[in-house]
Amino acid sequence: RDSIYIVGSSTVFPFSTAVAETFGRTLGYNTPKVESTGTGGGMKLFCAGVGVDHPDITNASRRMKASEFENCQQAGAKEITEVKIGFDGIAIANSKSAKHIDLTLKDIYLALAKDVPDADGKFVPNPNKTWKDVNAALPDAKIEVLGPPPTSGTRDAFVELAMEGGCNSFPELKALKKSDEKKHKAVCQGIREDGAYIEAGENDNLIVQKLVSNKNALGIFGYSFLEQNADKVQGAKIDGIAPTYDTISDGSYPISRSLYFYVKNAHVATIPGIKQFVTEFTSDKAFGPEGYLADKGLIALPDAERASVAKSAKALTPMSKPE
Amino acid sequence: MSKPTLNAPQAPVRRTIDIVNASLKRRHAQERRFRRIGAIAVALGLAFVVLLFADIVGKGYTAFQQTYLQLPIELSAEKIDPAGTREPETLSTADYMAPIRAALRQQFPEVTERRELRQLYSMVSVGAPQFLREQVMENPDLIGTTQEVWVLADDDIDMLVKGQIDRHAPEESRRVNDRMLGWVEHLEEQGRIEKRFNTIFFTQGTSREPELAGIAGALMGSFYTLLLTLILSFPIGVGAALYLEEFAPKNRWTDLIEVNVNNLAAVPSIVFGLLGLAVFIGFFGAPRSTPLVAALVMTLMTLPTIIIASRVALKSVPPSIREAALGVGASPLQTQFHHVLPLALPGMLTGAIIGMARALGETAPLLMIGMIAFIVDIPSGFTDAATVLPVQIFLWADSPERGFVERTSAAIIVLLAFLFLMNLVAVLLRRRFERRW
Amino acid sequence: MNITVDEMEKMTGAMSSAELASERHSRTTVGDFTAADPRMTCRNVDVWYGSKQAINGVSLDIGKNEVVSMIGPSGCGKSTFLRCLNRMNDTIDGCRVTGSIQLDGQEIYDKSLDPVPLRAQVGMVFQKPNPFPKSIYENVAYGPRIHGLTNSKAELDELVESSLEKAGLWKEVKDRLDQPGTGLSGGQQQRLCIARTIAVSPEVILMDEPCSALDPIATAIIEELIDELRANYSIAIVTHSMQQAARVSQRTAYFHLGDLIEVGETNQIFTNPQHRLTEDYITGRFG
Amino acid sequence: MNITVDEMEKMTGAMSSAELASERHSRTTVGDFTAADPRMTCRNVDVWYGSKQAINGVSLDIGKNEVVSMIGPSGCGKSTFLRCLNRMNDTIDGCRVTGSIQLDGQEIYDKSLDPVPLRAQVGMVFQKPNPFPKSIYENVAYGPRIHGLTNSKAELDELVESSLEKAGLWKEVKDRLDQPGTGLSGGQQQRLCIARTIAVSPEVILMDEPCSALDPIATAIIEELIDELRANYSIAIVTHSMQQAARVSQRTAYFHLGDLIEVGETNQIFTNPQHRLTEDYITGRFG
Amino acid sequence: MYAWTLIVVLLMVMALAYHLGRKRAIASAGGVTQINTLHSLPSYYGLYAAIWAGLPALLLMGLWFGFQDQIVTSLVTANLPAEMLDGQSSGRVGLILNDIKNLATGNIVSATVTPEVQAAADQYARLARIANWAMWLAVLAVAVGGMAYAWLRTEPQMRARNRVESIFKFIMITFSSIAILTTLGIVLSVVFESFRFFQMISPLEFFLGTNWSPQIALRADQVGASGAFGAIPLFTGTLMVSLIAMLVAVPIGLMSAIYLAEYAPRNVRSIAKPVIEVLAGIPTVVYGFFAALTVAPLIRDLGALAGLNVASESALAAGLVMGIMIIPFVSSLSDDVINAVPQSMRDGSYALGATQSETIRRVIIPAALPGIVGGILLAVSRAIGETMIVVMAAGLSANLTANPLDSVTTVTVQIVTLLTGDQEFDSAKTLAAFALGLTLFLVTLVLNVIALSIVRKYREQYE
Ligand SMILES: Nc1ncnc2c1ncn2[C@@H]1O[C@H](COP(=O)(O)OP(=O)(O)OP(=O)(O)O)[C@@H](O)[C@H]1O
Ligand SMILES: Nc1ncnc2c1ncn2[C@@H]1O[C@H](COP(=O)(O)OP(=O)(O)OP(=O)(O)O)[C@@H](O)[C@H]1O
Ligand SMILES: [Mg+2]
Ligand SMILES: [Mg+2]
Ligand SMILES: O=P([O-])([O-])[O-]
Repeated sequence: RDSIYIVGSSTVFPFSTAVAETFGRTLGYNTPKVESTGTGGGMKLFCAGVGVDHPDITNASRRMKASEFENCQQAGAKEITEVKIGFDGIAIANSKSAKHIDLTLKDIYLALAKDVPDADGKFVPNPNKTWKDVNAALPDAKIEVLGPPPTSGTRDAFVELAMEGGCNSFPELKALKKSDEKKHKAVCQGIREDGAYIEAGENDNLIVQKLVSNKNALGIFGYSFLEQNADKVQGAKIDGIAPTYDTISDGSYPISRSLYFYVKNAHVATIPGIKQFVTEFTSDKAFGPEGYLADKGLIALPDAERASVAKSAKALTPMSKPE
Repeated sequence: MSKPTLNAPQAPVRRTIDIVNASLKRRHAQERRFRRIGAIAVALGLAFVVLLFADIVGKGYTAFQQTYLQLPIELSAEKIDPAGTREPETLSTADYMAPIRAALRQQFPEVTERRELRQLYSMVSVGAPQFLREQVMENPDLIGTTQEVWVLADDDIDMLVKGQIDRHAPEESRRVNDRMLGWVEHLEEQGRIEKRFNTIFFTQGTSREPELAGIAGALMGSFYTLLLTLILSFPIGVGAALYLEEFAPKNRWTDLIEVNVNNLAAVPSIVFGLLGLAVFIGFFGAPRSTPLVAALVMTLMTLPTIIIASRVALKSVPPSIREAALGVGASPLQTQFHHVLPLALPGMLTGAIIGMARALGETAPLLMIGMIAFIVDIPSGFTDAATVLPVQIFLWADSPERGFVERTSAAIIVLLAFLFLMNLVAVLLRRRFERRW
Repeated sequence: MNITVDEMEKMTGAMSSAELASERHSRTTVGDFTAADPRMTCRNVDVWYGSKQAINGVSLDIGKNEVVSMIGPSGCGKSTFLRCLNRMNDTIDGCRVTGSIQLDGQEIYDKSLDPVPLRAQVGMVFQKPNPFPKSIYENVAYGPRIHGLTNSKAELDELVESSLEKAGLWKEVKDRLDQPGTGLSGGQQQRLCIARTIAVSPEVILMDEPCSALDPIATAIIEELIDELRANYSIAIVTHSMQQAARVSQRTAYFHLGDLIEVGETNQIFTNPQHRLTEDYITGRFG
Repeated sequence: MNITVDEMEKMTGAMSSAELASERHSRTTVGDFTAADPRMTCRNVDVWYGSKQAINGVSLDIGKNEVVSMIGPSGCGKSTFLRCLNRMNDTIDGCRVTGSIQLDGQEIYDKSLDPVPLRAQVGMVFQKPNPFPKSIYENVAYGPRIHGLTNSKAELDELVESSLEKAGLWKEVKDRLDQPGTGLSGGQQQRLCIARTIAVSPEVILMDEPCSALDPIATAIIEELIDELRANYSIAIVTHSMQQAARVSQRTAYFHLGDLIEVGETNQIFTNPQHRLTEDYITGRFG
Repeated sequence: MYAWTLIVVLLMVMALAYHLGRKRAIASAGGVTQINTLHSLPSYYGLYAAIWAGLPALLLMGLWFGFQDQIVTSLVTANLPAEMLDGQSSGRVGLILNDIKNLATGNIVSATVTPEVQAAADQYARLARIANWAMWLAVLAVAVGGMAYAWLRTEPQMRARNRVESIFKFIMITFSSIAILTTLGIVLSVVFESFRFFQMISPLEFFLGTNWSPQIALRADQVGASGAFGAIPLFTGTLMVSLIAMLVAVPIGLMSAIYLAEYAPRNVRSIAKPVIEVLAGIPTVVYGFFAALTVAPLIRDLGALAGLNVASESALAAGLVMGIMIIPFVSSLSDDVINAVPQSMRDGSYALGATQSETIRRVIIPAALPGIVGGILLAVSRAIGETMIVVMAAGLSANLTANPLDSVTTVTVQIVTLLTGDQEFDSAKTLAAFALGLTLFLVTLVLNVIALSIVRKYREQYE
């Protein structure tokens, strides 16, 4: 094998492929083969072993889990370099021809949670039918949210950030986290299954287009799609913050997550170009705020963090076991 | 002769013809209705094709053109070939982006601020230097001159020029801001912007840049996959059908096989992907993401279709033909190959057409065997990593860039053209063999 | 009763094309082709298969309550002519019919004429038995059903039984009416097709060698049937058995290579043929 | 020559099942079913279609250089029996054959026997003409081709011509050898099938009503052919024409409802039948 | 590249063998005029020789390709200095060898080239070259040997046709068994996982439960859905979507088949048929977009006009579009069989005074029924197995409903979603996909058995 083999997250796929292409075009190496397998699938392939048949790099839209790290260790992939490449914002948007809508995390939680606390704090199946039921300030429209299915990393992130965030706006629920973490998760992260939340497949373009033809619906998808389709859909402000490059980058926009890739150090010496690929990826002209990945919708890390990431990536510093 | 009345039936109370005539109006109405329903059905079928086509072509035809910017580019000898050796090595490693950028700056001297300059540079594609390099390498005499060169525009500019981005939309909901719009309009006034036939689309592999993305890799991938699928599945399918229908003893065991084959047709395609992953890649160690494995999976998937269609076709050949051949001492195999197969061939080809069409359009099982991958290089064999048209379409359809929307449709057009070509061959064959007896 | 090779040579020699050409002048029909009370009248009927002419200007009537038999060497156009009479030739690609064929004074090749009632009126038994791939019962019940000839299941059962009975098949098949008609022996299939045709009581019946696969007993039953049907209907029958023609028909037409050579009273044709070709044919048989 | 309805009633009545049962004791074959110099010997052949028995324990020989004719009412099992002789019944679903059938002492239903050379040796003309949907030429040339009987195109042409000639079809089709065999008239198709069969020179020929669609002249030609073939080969012919049986065959077998009732010298059978059923059948015809 | 030339050479050897075998047969018979003393036609002797020349050689070549690299690699490995391999896992060794191979074939290499590696690469290149030559020699030797064998065995009594035909028959049997093997493979690959699934989730819940929400947490820190595994809504969803699809496809498909085969002029038929067949080949993504963006909103708007409450994802939209997709399965196959019904059947019916439509409905369709049912079965199968359209147009939520205007999901959609995301083979979630697969397999099996017996019952064999 004479080319790098990359697997993993479909969210990172557009960025990884952009680097792969530039890498192939400018550095004279063969263009890496990038497979979109989803974060979990990628981890599984990546941690299956060392050797020509196994991938060199896996992309992830979340950190590697301790269990996955263990798997890697057992399969002989002892040294793994973790590279954080930037942020991905998750936008909640509706059609441009509909009224602009501003939400709080609490609204989101109340609109989409499976069970919500009623007036006396008891959990009842979510009774809210319209946005007005959720919050009197919101329009009297049916709750209809198109979002990714549970298999997608976007969904994981949405649940963790938006739903749990909204959940924690209830003090008693926030307290629950300390006392009974499991229960807290269950009540905060469960998404209703009664049709108000529509699992629309993993194609974000489809969600965008469905929004165009359905004015009532809201959609949940990655920031890059919002940016590309700014003439068709508008992002809702969350807690008063609009999803823009700057707000996501500085962390004020609440629903954003980090993206990573992982390198199998054992392959670096024997598969041509891995080091150069990592260098290319972590160069400012790629993942910097002015870099070509920014054009593709990646939101760059803050300068300082970027520099340190680039440094340890170049050195291929192995990660320690994640907690 | 005996007396005619002896056993004569009671003469019908009414003549048949009266009864017939009485019902004729109703029956003719029925006939007309039936016929009209048939015509409507065909028309509907055709209308669906036309509708889908119009939809796809309407969205995709613009992708066959690509926007270029004309820039006076100074190919200074010092920059490109300082030693003046004209060695290909030097020429190919030279920086061609610089002269393009210089030309842009020269067009818009007022732009100096760094951020603005970046925007200005972003008007040409990152792939533009590559084409300039090719031109120079082909004709090294250009070095040292200033040439009016058509360089590839960035996808945003392309979208703008093609009207996919609304120039009158408010700036914040437009990917091209007012400043860039001004530059574009300036260039347009000078006649320096032109849409040309998009050769890149047909000659290049995929890319993350819409303007550089081509279908050639996926097309070749599909070609290899389908070629191998056809080579494998048609003979195997026909052979199996022949055996099951004509040779195998008719017993529970063959009934089981028949049910089994029918049932395989209902197995979701992704399960074939699972099987391929486990057997071909896992067990036999065939290389992942290759037309070879894809073709093997597709073969398993299309076999039931071909077997069923072929059996149906064999069944409809009248037994007297077989008897006639056997009667002059032809062996069963000769009977089949000389007489039955030619008569059944149209039906078998139908099976092949439908099976191949499905194999050409299928994505799900390929997800399992690693074909949903970013592969730039155009495959040149069955064991090169490749992707195929529907997967390419699937990937492009999921890309955020606006430029991929039309390219997705264009790729579908190419796929359909491929399909038509395939059908055409089969249809010509089918027509040769079709007859009534 | 045997004929020698020499005799045969002579016979076939008589038909060699050179000689035929010289006889061309005499190939206009001999005898009176009209019937006193015609149901069907054909005038100058030509039939082409593609560019090949299979029938040359044949004129012939089929009278009320009469049986007309058509005889002639194999390939002379008997079936072709018969198929013209209920427009069955419509279904053959490239088959063209010109001239006038009338049923009760109505031109049947008229554009406006509906072949459906025509064929209900002019029934046909084909040369090759072609039972439907259905049960025996359904084969016979098919016609009455589509025309709505019966009003109840019982009536239909009765009609099926009587039709099979008339065709001499009832005894053989009454226990297996629900079995496929295609699983019958050749002669049984032929009788099934006859039963199927008479079940709709057509007024003109065209029979193309209805007894070719039948043994003498079954043949006798069919001939009896024909005789009986004649009381009400008109029948045209193609046969290779001159005895049969003599037994069942009132008039006989002799065809030769697409021409209607001679037509007349059956007795007269067989005892005193006018045309040399007719005579050759008949004596070839009887000689 | 006509039979009355009454007589017919009697005849068919004679076959009614009750009476048949009482006659069962007499249904063992009358006459000598062996041949002096047999090519094919059948012993106790039973044939079932599914659960229905179509042939009951028939024993019959076909001798060298002889023509055996098989007669009997429609549906009595003649075709079924004939088809056993070259294992054509193998192609019918649910058809079972037991007993012994030998060709030159070799059991043809032996598991190890290859039916292909058997069928090349024992040719068959089917009851319903079944030309291939190919050209006339190809229809005849097919057999010689697969058996490699000729060495050159010229030889093959010659063989095709002579086969068609012998079947009396050459004159009619020589100008259109390249046209489909399915576009011929019924009788022409039948002769084409005969030509196709004799083109491979089988040593035993089974003919199922080969002349049923033929006019007397064509029939004479085929009978002549049969006579000629007899010099070298053995022939079994099914026919409904007793005259034909009398003309062409040396021995005759009379079948009735699956039983071989009587077999013997043709002369003797037709002049002095031993069994009442045979007599009924023959006199029914001649009476 | 070399493999192709070798195959071409092999084909030429086979052609030669054919020619020689044929000639030899003729000669052994004593010349062209004597070939009727041969058991079979000379061309069968030729074929026999060609098979002997080609088949073993091809087999050998296949084996060689399978093992050459392994053997050469192990030779090279054996020669590598021990310290390079000490304590290395096999994967690691593979990587080192990969580097050596890259060097040997002139590809880019990863790191600095040590002398040992260089030496190994040289050795690899040399061995590969030798092996390549050896393969040529061996394959051609076997080919010629096979040819010689056939040549020696050629004699007039040899039953060449039977031998060739047995080989063909054997090949055909092999082909037929592929279907069985595939089934076996599928069953084997789902049955164990299903078994484990049913150990976790009671079959009772699975088969009778009406609540489907399988996305339970895979990881400790994840929160999934409620984790209900009642498969009934999936099967009803599958049923509904397939039913709607069949309601579209069968009438349109069958009627257009009838029209094209019986009414339309020949040239209309020859154009319309392949054009309609294109419907089967349009990628499902396209249909998915069409269903989700054109049909579904249309239905919703129409429903709104009629005062109905229509979900924006509806079974109806998915079913309708799926129906369009499978039209050709019904129409083309039916068209072929209808066309194959002998003309004499039509003649028989017309002669009784039946109209064309009566003939079609009462004679031709019944006669063509086995084929039509075959086509319909294929179409049903395709409908059951389709995923993309449903994912895009009908959503993923498992509603137990009989209302086609509601959103539903299907078995295959769930299988795909469960298998393409994060998987964990000891979680009921992933295993559920296998249980679904197995159940679907069995259900369709039963349906097929029923269909087969129905077809048997109504089968009408012409002639
Ligand atoms: N394929 C079949 N399946 C079931 N029964 C059959 C089949 N073929 C023939 N039979 C039955 O077997 C019996 C003998 O048929 P066979 O064809 O041998 O008669 P046959 O003597 O040739 O009559 P014919 O003179 O009418 O041709 C008949 O009762 C017939 O109905
Ligand atoms: N479908 C056809 N296409 C072309 N030629 C045909 C077709 N049918 C018949 N012919 C030719 O037309 C001529 C007359 O055929 P027809 O079937 O009318 O003869 P026939 O008198 O019925 O003969 P037979 O007694 O053998 O049935 C023959 O030469 C025949 O070859
Ligand atoms: Mg005729
Ligand atoms: Mg018979
Ligand atoms: O592919 P994911 O980023 O959704 O895991």
